[in-house]
Amino acid sequence: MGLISNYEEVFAVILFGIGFSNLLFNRNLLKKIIGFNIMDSGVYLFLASMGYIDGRMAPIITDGITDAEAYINPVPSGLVLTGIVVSVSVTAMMLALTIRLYRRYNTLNLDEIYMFASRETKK
Amino acid sequence: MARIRDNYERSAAYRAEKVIKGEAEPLDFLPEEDRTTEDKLTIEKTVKESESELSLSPETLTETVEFKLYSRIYKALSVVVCIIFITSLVITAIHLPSLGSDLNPANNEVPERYVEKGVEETGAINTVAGMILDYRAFDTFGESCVLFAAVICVLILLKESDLSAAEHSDRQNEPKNDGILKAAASILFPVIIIFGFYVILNGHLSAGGGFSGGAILGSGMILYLLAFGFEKAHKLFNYKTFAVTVCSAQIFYCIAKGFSFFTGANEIETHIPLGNPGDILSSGLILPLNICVGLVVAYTIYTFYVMFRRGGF
Amino acid sequence: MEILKFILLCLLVICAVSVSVTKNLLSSVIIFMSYSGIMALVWMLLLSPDLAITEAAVGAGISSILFFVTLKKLGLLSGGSNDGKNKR
Amino acid sequence: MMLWWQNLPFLSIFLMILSSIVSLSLSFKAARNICVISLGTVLTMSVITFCGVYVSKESFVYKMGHFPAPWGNEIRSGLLEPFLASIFAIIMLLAVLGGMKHIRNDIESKKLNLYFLTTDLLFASILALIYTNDIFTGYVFLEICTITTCGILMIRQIGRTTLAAVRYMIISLLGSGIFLIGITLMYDISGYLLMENMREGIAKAIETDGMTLPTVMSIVLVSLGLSIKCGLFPFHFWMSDTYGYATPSSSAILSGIVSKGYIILLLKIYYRVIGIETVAQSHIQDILFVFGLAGIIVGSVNAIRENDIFRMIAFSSAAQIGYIFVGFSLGTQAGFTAAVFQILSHAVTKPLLFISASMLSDASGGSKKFSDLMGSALRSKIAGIGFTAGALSMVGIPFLSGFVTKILIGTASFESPSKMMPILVVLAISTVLNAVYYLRTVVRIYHPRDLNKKEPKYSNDGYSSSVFSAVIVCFVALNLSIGFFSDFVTDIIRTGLSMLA
Repeated sequence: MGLISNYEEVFAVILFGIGFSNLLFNRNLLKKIIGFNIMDSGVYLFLASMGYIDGRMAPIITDGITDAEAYINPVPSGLVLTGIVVSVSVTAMMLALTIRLYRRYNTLNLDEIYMFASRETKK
Repeated sequence: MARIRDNYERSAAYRAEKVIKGEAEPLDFLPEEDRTTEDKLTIEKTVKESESELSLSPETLTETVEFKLYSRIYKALSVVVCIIFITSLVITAIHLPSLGSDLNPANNEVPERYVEKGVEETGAINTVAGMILDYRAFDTFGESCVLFAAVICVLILLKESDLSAAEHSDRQNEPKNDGILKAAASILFPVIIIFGFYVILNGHLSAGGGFSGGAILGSGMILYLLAFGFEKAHKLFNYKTFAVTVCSAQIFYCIAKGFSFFTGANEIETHIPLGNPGDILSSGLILPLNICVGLVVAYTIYTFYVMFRRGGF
Repeated sequence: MEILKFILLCLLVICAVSVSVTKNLLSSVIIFMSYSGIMALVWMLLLSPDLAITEAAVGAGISSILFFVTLKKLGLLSGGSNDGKNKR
Repeated sequence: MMLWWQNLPFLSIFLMILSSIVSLSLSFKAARNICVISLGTVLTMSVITFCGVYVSKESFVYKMGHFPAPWGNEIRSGLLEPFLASIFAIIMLLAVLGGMKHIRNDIESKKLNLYFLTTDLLFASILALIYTNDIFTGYVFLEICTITTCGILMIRQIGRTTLAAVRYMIISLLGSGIFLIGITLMYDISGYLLMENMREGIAKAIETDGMTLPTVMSIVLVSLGLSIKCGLFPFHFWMSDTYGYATPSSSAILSGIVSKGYIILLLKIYYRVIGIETVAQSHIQDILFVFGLAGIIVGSVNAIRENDIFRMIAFSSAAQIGYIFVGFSLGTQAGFTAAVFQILSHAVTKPLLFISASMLSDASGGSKKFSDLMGSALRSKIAGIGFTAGALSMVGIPFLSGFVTKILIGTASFESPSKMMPILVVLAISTVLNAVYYLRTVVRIYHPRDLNKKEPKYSNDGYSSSVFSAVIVCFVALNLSIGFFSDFVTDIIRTGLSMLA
């Protein structure tokens, strides 16, 4: 029952899970970053679908209708807007880190980077 | 774990440099006892173990049976964890209040007031803009600080003190006098900039606002840079204008919001005119704040690009 | 509308899965770009035009530019493998 | 009507943000002075707020904007918040001053002002985390905290700091992702973002449906996310690299303040959003209990194995975080009091250890290995004293803060019989382990390398010993005063916690 009526949220948590596993398990740094983005957008989808109400309008007040029954919930949209900015900032920062890391170790595979790094300290 | 790692590295350390430099074949130096340690490790299957083991699964082992076994176990493990995690979240999602109905707990008096009184209290027709820049402005201020922090971190990471080396490496990236690109950019650049400003200035009237408009402006600036090269772009956008713009916009944002929070908490009337809802010049502080956010975002994004590309303006 | 939304959500999942299994980094970035594009459509269907315009400008635009310039900087734009090694 | 001092928490947050923005276009010295001055101002403001709340005995809310409770943002202050803020401000100030020499050496001269910029912003976010009354604001400032932490980590661009920063970021992003979906679930259940209203909403949901899966899941996710971020046991492996390679001030700030900021947010969520009774029903505490105990043991064992002084202190941090979570997991007032006391005690001790260890390693030619540190305390007396005081506090010698924590956790455990035995056993084991590695280090740094040979000479140039000695003395005094006036401090914590609910 809930699976059908809540299918958007189900999709959202699936996306979250895929992104999460990418971030946790993928060895490639760039794909980790993409995974992080997917994870976050999963949460945003979850939030936004929570604010959606059937048969209403987008929350931009036109024609002077100020009835709360006429518009969808604007709160999740605002939160998601904030969230998107956060995730793009983090993405940019992670990419900058990636560039530096690649300059030093010439690979994106974290396993190899750890190996090189641990030998570096021994030297 | 640490001791095993130490042993391992001690035995292989003297060849490490060769491998890094590509002088030695990685597979040559797989000491016998390390296989056993690696073998031992693969048996321990918990998530924690595999995480801390990362430092142990080097390129030198990628061809061995043990490594393949290990990576297969790792993959299987990741799939299992992923499935468990997703399943539990899906079950949770099924149990949530059903979507799309107006009986959700989230549809309470909060959005009601945002919609019903938003226009008269904030002057913004776009309820979302009114909400993020007036009702819940502290969050949005935090958001612009996140952006600021991110651009500072990128500067810390990638800003080169000596640009000549960076310029040399950048030569490969530079498009070489591409006529089509230039012609297209000279048409597109003004259009993009105008559209960006339109989105910013109409943030309180329609969809859009400081952030999306700023992103559009930023991409316009990047296009300008790509088409006309660094020298021309530097006349318009350089580190000095970046610092001045971002600093002053952020300071204005900080002071304006600080003023409105202070007066709000102390119940002082601000006498900021809200104007006639629907006009461009309306809705009090929202319009100037949108412009500030837009400028900050545009410059931030341009800076990201420039820093990524050659580490300096 | 419901059917369209359902199809788009399925596409999102497909994109997300294929990002993680694609070997080529450039293609995974491009898939991620299309993921953001689809996301913008979904926001539109969820009646959040603010999010749609932001996602289109940021996710499909800025994020992708940043990913591409990173790939270019690393010299992986022409077919980097999953390990981030140049194919020589 | 607002009283004048009730504006101070808000002003302190904004002052820090403003000074960080201004620092962008300033020189190193100006940025440093602004940082120090604004930290001092925040300290004064927090102390005044603390006195105000202490006299009036009432918590207050401060609306951020013209709109009241569920519509606008709010910050809120009881007794605990300004107390923590003032202690953190002192620690921040001392950590920045004490590591100044290293900051200058470790960081490119053109980026020095950016260091202070990030520190200011970091402290602003910590203040916001302490005072916030809105859970989404908490999330946003959590992200600022993560990003700026990463900034002060990787600003030292030698060695493995970049790799350490990447590891730290990945773990933090996992944590914030989980935290975000947790608060999303909470928002879905309750329909509010403000802590008080959220609490009512969740209580209502529990009343009608009982502890349904979403409620439990949201509690689990929020706890999991925040404990990942602050480095509870299975997720502690980033700590050694992160603390070991950063510049000493950053290590001190990170271990002393940043991880505490996350824990305080978790504490606020437990107290103000979920309610400790509900938390107890959800059995998340049993999980935290197990991981906390495991963290204490594993952290100590790892610390014993290290031969690098910074990494040893880092692993001991993992153990200390374990204590905090053990305190949380008891679920009683006494348990939480012990946990908050441990937050304070760890926050004053760890930076002391990091700063004095950095000076010890300076006195040994920059090496961090124990073999080179032999006799370093004889070469740098004040650092030796500082390190010894910190180490003794960690081991749990009476009259130092660490001792009081152990007593408090021990007594708190009597209230929950099922957890008493494991806690007492682990406390005993960990005291022994702590004694092994800390006292061993103390003995080493006081033991001359070779009595027959002449001591190698190390230059101590640029060593601003007066400032540094003052910093060490302040830290030791802070530690001693928390230990001596432990009754007063626990009273404040107890009252503060009851005001929090």
